Amino acid sequence: MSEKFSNAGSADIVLALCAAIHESKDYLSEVDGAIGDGDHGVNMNKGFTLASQRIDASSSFSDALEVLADTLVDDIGGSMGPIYGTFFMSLSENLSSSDEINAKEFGNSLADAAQALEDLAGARPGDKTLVDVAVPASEAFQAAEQRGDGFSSCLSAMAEASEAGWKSTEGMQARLGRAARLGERSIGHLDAGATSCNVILQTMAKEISAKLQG
Amino acid sequence: MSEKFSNAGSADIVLALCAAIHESKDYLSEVDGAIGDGDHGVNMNKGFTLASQRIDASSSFSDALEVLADTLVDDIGGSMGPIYGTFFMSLSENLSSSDEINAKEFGNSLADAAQALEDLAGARPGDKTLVDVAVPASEAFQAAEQRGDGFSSCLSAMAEASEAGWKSTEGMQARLGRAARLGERSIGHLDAGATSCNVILQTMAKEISAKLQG
Amino acid sequence: MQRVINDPDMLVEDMLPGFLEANKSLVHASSENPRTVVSNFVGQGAPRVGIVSGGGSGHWPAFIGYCGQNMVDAVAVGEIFSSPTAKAFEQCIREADSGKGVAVLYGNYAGDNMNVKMALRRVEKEGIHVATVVANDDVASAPSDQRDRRRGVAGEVLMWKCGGARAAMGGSLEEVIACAQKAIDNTRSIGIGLSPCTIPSYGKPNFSIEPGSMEVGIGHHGEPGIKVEPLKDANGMADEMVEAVCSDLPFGSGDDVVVLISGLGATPVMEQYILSARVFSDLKDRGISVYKSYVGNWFTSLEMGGVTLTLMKLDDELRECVDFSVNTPALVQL
Amino acid sequence: MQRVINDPDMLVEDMLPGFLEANKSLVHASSENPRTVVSNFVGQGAPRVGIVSGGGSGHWPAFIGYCGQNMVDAVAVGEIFSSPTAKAFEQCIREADSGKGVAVLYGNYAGDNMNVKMALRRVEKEGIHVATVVANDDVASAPSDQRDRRRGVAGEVLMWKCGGARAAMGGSLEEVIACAQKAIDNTRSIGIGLSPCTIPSYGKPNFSIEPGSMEVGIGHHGEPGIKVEPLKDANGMADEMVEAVCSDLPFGSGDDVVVLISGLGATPVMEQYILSARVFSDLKDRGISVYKSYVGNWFTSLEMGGVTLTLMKLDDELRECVDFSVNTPALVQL
Ligand SMILES: Nc1ncnc2c1ncn2[C@@H]1O[C@H](COP(=O)(O)OP(=O)(O)O)[C@@H](O)[C@H]1O
Ligand SMILES: Nc1ncnc2c1ncn2[C@@H]1O[C@H](COP(=O)(O)OP(=O)(O)O)[C@@H](O)[C@H]1O
Ligand SMILES: [Mg+2]
Ligand SMILES: [Mg+2]
Ligand SMILES: [Mg+2]
Ligand SMILES: [Mg+2]
Repeated sequence: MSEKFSNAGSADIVLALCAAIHESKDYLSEVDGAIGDGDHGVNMNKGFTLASQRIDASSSFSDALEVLADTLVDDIGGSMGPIYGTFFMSLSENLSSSDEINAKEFGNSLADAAQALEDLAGARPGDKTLVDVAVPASEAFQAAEQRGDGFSSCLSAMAEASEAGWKSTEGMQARLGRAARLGERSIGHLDAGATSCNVILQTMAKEISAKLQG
Repeated sequence: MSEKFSNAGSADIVLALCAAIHESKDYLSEVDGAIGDGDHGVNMNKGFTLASQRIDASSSFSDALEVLADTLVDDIGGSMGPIYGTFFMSLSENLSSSDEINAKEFGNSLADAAQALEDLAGARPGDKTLVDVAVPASEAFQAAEQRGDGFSSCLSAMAEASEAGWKSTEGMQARLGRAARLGERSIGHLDAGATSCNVILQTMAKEISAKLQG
Repeated sequence: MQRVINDPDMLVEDMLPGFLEANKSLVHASSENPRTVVSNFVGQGAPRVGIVSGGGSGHWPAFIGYCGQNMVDAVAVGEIFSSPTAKAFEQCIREADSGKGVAVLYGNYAGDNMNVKMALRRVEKEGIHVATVVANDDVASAPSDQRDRRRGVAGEVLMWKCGGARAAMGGSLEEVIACAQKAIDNTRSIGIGLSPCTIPSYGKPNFSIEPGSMEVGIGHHGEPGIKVEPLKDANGMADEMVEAVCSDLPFGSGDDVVVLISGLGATPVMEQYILSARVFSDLKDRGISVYKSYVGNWFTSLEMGGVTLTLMKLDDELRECVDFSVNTPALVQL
Repeated sequence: MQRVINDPDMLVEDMLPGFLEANKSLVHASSENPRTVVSNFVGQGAPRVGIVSGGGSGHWPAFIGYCGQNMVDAVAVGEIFSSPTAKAFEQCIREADSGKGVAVLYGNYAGDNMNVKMALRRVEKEGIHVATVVANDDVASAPSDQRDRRRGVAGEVLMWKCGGARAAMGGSLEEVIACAQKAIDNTRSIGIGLSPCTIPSYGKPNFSIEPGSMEVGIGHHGEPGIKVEPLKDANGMADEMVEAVCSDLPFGSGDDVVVLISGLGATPVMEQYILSARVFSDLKDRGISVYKSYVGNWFTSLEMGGVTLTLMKLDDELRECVDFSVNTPALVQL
């Protein structure tokens, strides 16, 4: 079990994110349909599929993240373009100088990315958005890392917190985005952005773990 | 059994036509709906109801017919306004100089009215329109009159021919009006205008017969 | 269909006051007949030939939306899908007349034919000079050797545009009539229906189109078309419409045309632009150049789903007329 | 719903060529970004402040229909109901700039806010002067003490009209921004939804309205309103909308207003005029005079059923701006 993975050649992690979004397309739209406008799957899939076509499979993790971020910002629009674009851009920028990525670096980068996302979107935990996944997941990773857990356990902690954050949105009343207009009627439904964010973080955890396993 | 009825004071015949159209409103629209645009009952009812409000119940048959004709031409429009307006106007003009109306006068007036209608509409028997009721009904009346039948039997002959003419439209292919566009698909449905024309002529026969009896 | 109405039998009565108030700088109702809408520009400037039209309601912006400067001077307003009264047409003719005669430019429907005929009979007794042009641009409504049986559809807009312009240029009644007649003779249209409409007073659709199918050649009251086919995509519809229109009158390579694409009511304008894109490329492939185009809801049928395509072949006179400025509630052109 | 489309995921790609060809005398696409539509009038005459807007597609004629002379100079085009990219906004700003700065006038939606913010960050590095006004005229989207949370709806049309006019009159960036801000501050809107719409790529309605009921305060992507009520007649709807709008900002006796009534897509214009008739009489009863009105499909939501009412209170500057001539695909005013 390794405690780091090589940045170079790890574009496949990002390609796996793209594939996971592609597979969740209909489910994401369905979740968005309950209290939003039903296009979250379409929006996400368009961006991630386009990015997957542009990503050089032999490139580095951080370069692939940059291509994904640029594609989202430049070609997708919506809310998800700037939000996920900023998130992945921040991750990419933080990791681009590393040849090998360890838990500490990854955790710091993740925390920065979650912060950039919060700043741009003006969303806070509890608003019933993808922030309710990204923030607790990044915090759980860092907490595990700080108590000395290995990279792989940190990833498990992240994945668990991501899942819990995702599920927690069901009980929340939306305060931002289209669903906010529903007021109390938004309670009892999962949030779409939280759903896609969880798909992304679960896939990320699985893929990096696999790399650490060798 | 009288062989004539008084023109003066016979506005009630025309009011009965108005009432009969009012009662058939939904049925007329339904018939029109099958191969037309479903508004025949509405069109007819609007005109006849308006006329009934304008007709002085104590006025003469020919004056009441004139009010009906003017209302149809001036306030209804569509195809039915000018067609029935011309029909009733012709009847009214022919009868206005008579104090007492006998079978010969009525028959001649009816024939003129049917002719005026044909001329304006450019419709011939067999086109699947109200001409398929008005023309045979008027012919049957005149034939009966010419073979010496009494007024009342002439009216019965007219009513019978009207009914037969109406039913005959079911087997026809429309050559005029909206239904013409259906071609063969118009076969198997009654014509709306023929239906209202039959309602009018049946009512006319019944009301005049009652006057002759009374 | 959930509607914004009061009494389903009073749509026209309830709609006119809103229309008149919103467009009071352009039009007013005749003081003699509330169903006669008159352009405020009548009587301004030199006397000119009056342009009259009219028809059933439910086709917004036809007919009242085209009443105004340099287009139609007076419009007779009928019930939903039903010809206006002879009396309304009569009053239109009187209002539009400024001594140079009146051109009545209307569509080929039995009711309109009869009511216009009765109106003409009466106003001619008053000494007003009147002549008519009857639009018959719908290629689907009768074979090409029976053009007098064809219905008038969205091509009427171009007939009014050209007739109105020719009158504004100072043309005589004969010239205006000749120009409007040429406009409609050079014009062909076809519609495709995708879903029916309901006359509110009747309350149910008066025809049906099976989901998954489309009716080619539908009339704008739902008159059945020439064939029912499996639903095509926008490109397939465009190809079929262009072929139907171009093969009727030989619009051919080197011709200049005006393209008018209209929704029938329920079809969003965005979709009409999807259709337009292919129509433009089909015409280009045929060597036909598009001089000007109008895409939008120019002649509708309540909330019917579908689209119509109209082409008008231009010569110098018609080109000048098409370019002429107009100011009406529905069409403003600089 | 039966549609005139090719690929449901490619509506915007398929629609733009038709739109651009049909309106080529007024607009073109930026050579740098196909999702940036630019007025042909940019760069003509003296340099002036550029006006930029943009938003999701599906709202025809918003947003591209208002691109042209004296209104919006460049429009960023998003996917259906989805904000355009930051890149498209950026390019709009570059295209619209003629050295006097650019006013970005858009609606208050999370995506638009973020994409405009990212675009600003980038173009400001290039030395372009940019300022924004964020429309928030929908009274139903948040209480009046939280106006910054309110959505922009059909009132945006009046914001563009006024901002564009002020720029055409030669106003500085500060003056244009102040005028557009005043326009939207003086404007209140509300919508009533009668039936849902379907994003074709999703394929089913993303909300539902029970037949027999109506949703008061609906947003133009179907965002839920403030209450669901039994369906009222047109007069009842008008009374409720006038009350909601007038009680939010004290439009009061003696005020001059512009009225803008729009259908949401599926509601025929005839029905909008039925509503208008009562709106006009309600305003009269309140002593409010209607200086000008626009009734039609000015800001739609695909094929959603329903209507919106917008009032803008006028002062001398706004009156002059409203009267200013414009020439765009959707709105031509002499
Ligand atoms: N202001 C915001 N900040 C963060 N996330 C947001 C915000 N607004 C919306 N979201 C997220 O976006 C998701 C919806 O995304 P999507 O459906 O793709 O875009 P849209 O709402 O424009 O249709 C919501 O479920 C929510 O998680
Ligand atoms: N040219 C015509 N001549 C005589 N009758 C006609 C003609 N066209 C239509 N009709 C009659 O009109 C009837 C339909 O009338 P109505 O529904 O009131 O008018 P519309 O067809 O305008 O909706 C038809 O059933 C037919 O009998
Ligand atoms: Mg969504
Ligand atoms: Mg009918
Ligand atoms: Mg009818
Ligand atoms: Mg969306």
